[in-house]
Amino acid sequence: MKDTTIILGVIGSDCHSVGNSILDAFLTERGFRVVNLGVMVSQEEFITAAIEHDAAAILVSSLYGHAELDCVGFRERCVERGLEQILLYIGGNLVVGKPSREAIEQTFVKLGFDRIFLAGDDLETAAKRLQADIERQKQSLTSTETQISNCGIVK
Amino acid sequence: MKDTTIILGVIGSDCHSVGNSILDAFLTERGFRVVNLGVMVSQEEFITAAIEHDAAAILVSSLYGHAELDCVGFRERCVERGLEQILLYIGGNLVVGKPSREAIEQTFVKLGFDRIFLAGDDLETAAKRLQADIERQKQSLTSTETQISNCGIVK
Amino acid sequence: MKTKKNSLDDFNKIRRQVLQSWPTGADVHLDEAIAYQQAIPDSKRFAKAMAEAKARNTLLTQPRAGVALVEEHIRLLKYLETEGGADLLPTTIDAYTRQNRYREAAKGIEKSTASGVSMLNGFPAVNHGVEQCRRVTESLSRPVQVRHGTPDARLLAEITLAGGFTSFEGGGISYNIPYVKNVPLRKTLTDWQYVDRLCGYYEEHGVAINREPFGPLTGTLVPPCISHAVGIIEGFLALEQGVKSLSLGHGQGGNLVQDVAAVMSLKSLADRFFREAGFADFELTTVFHQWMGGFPVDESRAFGVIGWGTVVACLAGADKIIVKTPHEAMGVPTKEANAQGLKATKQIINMFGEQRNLDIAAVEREKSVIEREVNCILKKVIELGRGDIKEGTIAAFEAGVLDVAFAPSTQCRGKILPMRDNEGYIRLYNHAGIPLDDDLVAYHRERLEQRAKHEKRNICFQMITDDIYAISKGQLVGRPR
Amino acid sequence: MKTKKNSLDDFNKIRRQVLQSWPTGADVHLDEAIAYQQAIPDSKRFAKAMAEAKARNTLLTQPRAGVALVEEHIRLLKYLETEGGADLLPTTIDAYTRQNRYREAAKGIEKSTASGVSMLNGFPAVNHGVEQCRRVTESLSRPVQVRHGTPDARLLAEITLAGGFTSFEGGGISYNIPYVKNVPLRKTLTDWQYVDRLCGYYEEHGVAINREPFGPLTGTLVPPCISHAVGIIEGFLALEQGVKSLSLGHGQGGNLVQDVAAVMSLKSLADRFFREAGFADFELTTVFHQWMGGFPVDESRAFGVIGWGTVVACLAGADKIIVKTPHEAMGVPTKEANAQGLKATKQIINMFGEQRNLDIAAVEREKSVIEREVNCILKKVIELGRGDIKEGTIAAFEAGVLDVAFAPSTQCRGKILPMRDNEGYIRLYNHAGIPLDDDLVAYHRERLEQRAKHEKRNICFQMITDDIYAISKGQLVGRPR
Ligand code: B12
Ligand code: B12
Repeated sequence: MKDTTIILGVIGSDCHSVGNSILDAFLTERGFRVVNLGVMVSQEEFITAAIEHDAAAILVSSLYGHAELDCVGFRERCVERGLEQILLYIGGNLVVGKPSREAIEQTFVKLGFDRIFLAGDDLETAAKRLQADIERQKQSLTSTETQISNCGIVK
Repeated sequence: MKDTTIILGVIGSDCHSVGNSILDAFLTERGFRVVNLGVMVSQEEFITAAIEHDAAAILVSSLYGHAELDCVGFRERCVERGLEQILLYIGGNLVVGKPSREAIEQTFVKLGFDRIFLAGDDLETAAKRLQADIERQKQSLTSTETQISNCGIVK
Repeated sequence: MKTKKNSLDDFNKIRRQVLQSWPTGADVHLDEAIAYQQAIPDSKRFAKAMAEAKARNTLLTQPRAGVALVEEHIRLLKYLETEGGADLLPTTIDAYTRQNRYREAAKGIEKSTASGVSMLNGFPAVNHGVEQCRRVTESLSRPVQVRHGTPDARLLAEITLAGGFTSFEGGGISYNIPYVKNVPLRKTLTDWQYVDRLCGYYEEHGVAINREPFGPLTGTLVPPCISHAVGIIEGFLALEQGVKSLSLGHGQGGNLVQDVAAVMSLKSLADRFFREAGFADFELTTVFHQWMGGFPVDESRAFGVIGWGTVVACLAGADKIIVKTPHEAMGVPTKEANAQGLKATKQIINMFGEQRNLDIAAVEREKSVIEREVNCILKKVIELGRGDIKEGTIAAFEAGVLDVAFAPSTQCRGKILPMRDNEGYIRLYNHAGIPLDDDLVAYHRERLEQRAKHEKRNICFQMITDDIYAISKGQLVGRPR
Repeated sequence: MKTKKNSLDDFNKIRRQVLQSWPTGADVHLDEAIAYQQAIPDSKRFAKAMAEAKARNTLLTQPRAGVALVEEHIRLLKYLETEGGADLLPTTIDAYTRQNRYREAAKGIEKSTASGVSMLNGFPAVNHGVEQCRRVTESLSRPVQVRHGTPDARLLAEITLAGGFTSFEGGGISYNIPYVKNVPLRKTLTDWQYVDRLCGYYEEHGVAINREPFGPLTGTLVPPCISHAVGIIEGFLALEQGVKSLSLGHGQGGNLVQDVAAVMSLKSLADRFFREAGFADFELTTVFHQWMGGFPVDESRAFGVIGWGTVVACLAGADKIIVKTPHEAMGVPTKEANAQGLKATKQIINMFGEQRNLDIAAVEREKSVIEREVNCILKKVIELGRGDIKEGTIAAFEAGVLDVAFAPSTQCRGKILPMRDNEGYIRLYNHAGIPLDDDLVAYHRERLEQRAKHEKRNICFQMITDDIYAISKGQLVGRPR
């Protein structure tokens, strides 16, 4: 994983910085090269950083409840700028209020995210999935098949 | 109400004495002549006291959850011993657990109780209903009609 | 002070009758039972857990729970052990068994089997018998205690101890006065000497059985000096019969300082008393009961009450806390509600961590008040018994030297009038026969006068009524509307 | 120390620009607004409620709440007022408005109207404008405060004060450092002088507006000396501009003694500081925030946290408590969950009744530690500003004399390393630029060494991570697994 770069940041006008520091430290320890954009990161900043660092994944955090509004068109913009294959993860307190996991997953799968994590989910599992997803991504990139069925939701 | 006697007691093997003292004091203050049999009162003791004191109503308490077991055949025994008209009230924590009010009411209406009160119900309302029920009872006794439709449940 | 251990001959004579009082008694074989108990691992020994809690200065959680059928009961306790994270487990006994009405309990079991829901408010251990009790205790990994309220618990003790339970709650006073209407105190004290002798017998054979007098009594406005006196007496009676692991309880009164002072003084008073009586080889621990009076119906408010009690138990440095549930006001809790109470409690205990034991000036003051009060009473009890504490206790209740308010029993006078003072301390307005020194009586009176003045009303019975409703209405002191 | 009140001319010059920054600004007419505010009854004046709470030694409850649409917002606050029994009401502002991104807030309102659920995490007061704000405040019977996190809150203040709100939270430091990434402190301090001048202007015209600096900062391991220093500075800056009703806050740290000492010392320190600076005519009250860090997901455990915070606030003698909910860890609470938090809190406050204010030896010790620490810092701030506290603050942050850990802002160094000692007190492992006397530094270090020794590990960053997770895992001190 040493050579695998991932982009980390808190999207939108969100100022919750504590979880971001924790995630940075955690993923770095797990061997990822973490480029941490901190809080209040725009879609453009995420994408530019991903291109610049040839990143395998973008890990979006959103704690303050505006994730849905902030993420509209994110996947499309990635594609526009040539990041067809990039893994999009999102985690945090993703909506305003406390709806069911299913409803939240539906919303963010529609928005093009590959995996969705909610408050209280285990980070260890998340890191493992990330690693596995990246491996698979790499293999499929070297194969000729296109990648569609890869997207999955954490259950 | 001064001349209206009511029988009070906690049925079965139930030892909860605090509510019983409170009820005694409360109803006495409201003008009823209260014959308080205390805790751990059997069906027989209730009925004997009602006959002896020519009571208008028997107020059964049950806190400990065994009310249903303790009250089987209570109405029938009243009828057997000539208390066809006596009002039967019951209150407290009537079942084991926390089922719906509706379920509890159904059970105790079937057992022949005229009114049912649960933890948290207002005593003031209970006293007023008791008074009204007794009035109605007296009137109907002086009239020739038989009394059937009188039974009602507190909503 | 005289101490008097029952002879084994006498014990065995009565024992035969006890075991014959219901068919399941025939399955108890003491030697086999002791061998069985000896094989129970330390991790499931109640006495061990209590001693460790004390040594590590932590607070163990214990719920109340019991249903009619064995399978359901096991499922319930397992749930509380895993989901609820209970440190210690209970088996609460149903009210028919408590009255030795095994026939009615049998009906309850039948009805429960038929309807699929528990129609009993507890586990009818006697009806189920030794083997089924063993199934229960073997299914669990934490220590399990019998919690009940049984005036004559001799057969229950025989069956449950043979069944692998390692702790037994109750006592001749605390399972009489608050629990029954008309059982002579002499009888319950004697019957509990039997129970204690049985526990002592196990102890003599290397099997530690924890004994816990029921501290809170009626759970309603009990001044600490009274429940302390009762607890110390019952503890003494247990030690006499060879019990070595003893847990004394205090039911939350509601004033932080008084409650803290109560737990602290309970410990020191009992310890001194037992030592002065010549006992040395015992392990004394304390139990704090979350609010034992009427609970608010609203579940959020109930959580508030649970949280508040937990904080006090932590500050007081108790070793075990008996946990209530958000369903308390309504009925026997579901296993989920029971786990909720445990989790809220545990969260606070854990957040408290090391910061235990409160030490403030007022605590000292109240501590010495309680200590002096208890000394007044015990001196009198001993005097009345001419040194025999059992006799003294009987005489003391007769004379009102020991008295409990709101109790259903004819065995106490019920003449004292306790109420809260302006800060929520429980005081005596009428101390009736309780032999308090004049200045202590004056102290109580003075504190109550302060409240009366504050509330602009004379001291009256209404205050007590108000106090009784207060907590469920979200207050400590029952103020006039 | 110099004090400097902004001139009315300067104020009015800026004012025009502020009101033009979004269309709804045009509806604010200061004279009319003052007349409107003057007509608001005392029962709905925040300043009045706070002063009374202090005089009566009670603790008022206030939730957090705000949704996108006016009707729903009113319904929400009414529910909290009736069902929840909140003493004081909030209007929490959404995160776009906090960033002055009114266009995005407008989109959020649209989407919310379309979908029927609030898509904003608060009430977009600027977009709704003066009239709608008045509809909100007029629909309620308790005082309402604006709670937000807005670095440039000038237009928000204009609109909401004209809209009948009687209290305004925030400050140039506390609404910058924890809330934004890159806004110069000088700008936010200046913008907040405007807000304070506006409040002062109302005050000069007989309209008391309560002002409350945001005490908890990041809500995560904040040593009291730091948040106290910030609070006192912001308070001072408000008084300078004519504010008279001031509430200073403390976010629960988790150690009972430290929290109690913190609230007590906050009061005495601020009072002395303001008086020595020549202010006399002000009303100072204190606010306690229930645990501001990550909450446990489990609702029962959340209730535990809520209960624990409430007890501490009571013991500490705070005047207002900001109430959390069982949904805290998950998302903006439903109105039902919000009321649950309020009810659990209220239950405890009420049970506490008169028994407020804890007085123990350790409290005295910690009080004097905090007092000395704050004095060290403030002396330096004043020195750096050569008597001008605003300049001194800017310089102090630049120099790391004031520092906040885990803050997103580039305006502070983030070099200090706070962690819990063995008893859960928050200490500084690395005090970086904070100018503490050597013996205080040594005291912190020594306490942390105790923990390290206890945990059999060296002091390390992992401890901080562990501490951050601890409460949501049901502990105070993050122990090694
Ligand atoms: C204090 C208490 C005790 C004390 C009682 C001391 C005493 N002698 O009184 C002790 C500790 C001894 C005790 C023992 C037991 N208790 Co208990 N106890 C309580 C508790 C906490 C408070 C009761 C109380 O005093 N309330 C205050 C008074 C003023 O209110 P009240 O009793 O409800 O009475 C009022 C109303 O109900 C109403 N009312 C009552 N009857 C009637 C009748 C009519 C006609 C009307 C109109 C109104 C009315 O008016 C009364 C006055 O306001 C309740 C739970 C609660 N409520 O919070 C449990 C509770 C009643 N106990 C319970 C149980 C199960 C027991 C035990 C079996 C032990 C156990 N398993 O835990 C034993 C019973 C043994 C026995 N033989 O009866 C359960 C009952 C469960 C159920 N129904 O599903 C409860 C609900 C607790 C629970 N949630 O598990 N208990
Ligand atoms: C501390 C805090 C604050 C502090 C933040 C200080 C700071 N600069 O960090 C302050 C007080 C300033 C604050 C402000 C606000 N907050 Co806030 N805050 C919290 C609180 C209590 C704790 C957050 C925290 O630090 N947790 C500890 C860290 C370690 O956990 P974490 O942040 O959840 O991050 C972890 C996981 O989520 C996960 N994760 C996160 N992202 C990702 C991404 C991936 C890919 C993966 C795998 C995992 C992952 O891993 C992280 C590390 O373990 C939470 C509630 C809670 N959680 O208890 C509310 C909370 C997040 N805040 C909330 C809100 C609404 C706000 C405000 C809008 C004000 C308001 N209305 O109350 C403002 C936001 C202003 C803005 N512009 O952002 C809401 C969000 C509501 C929602 N989503 O429905 C919450 C949930 C509270 C609530 N229930 O209402 N807040």
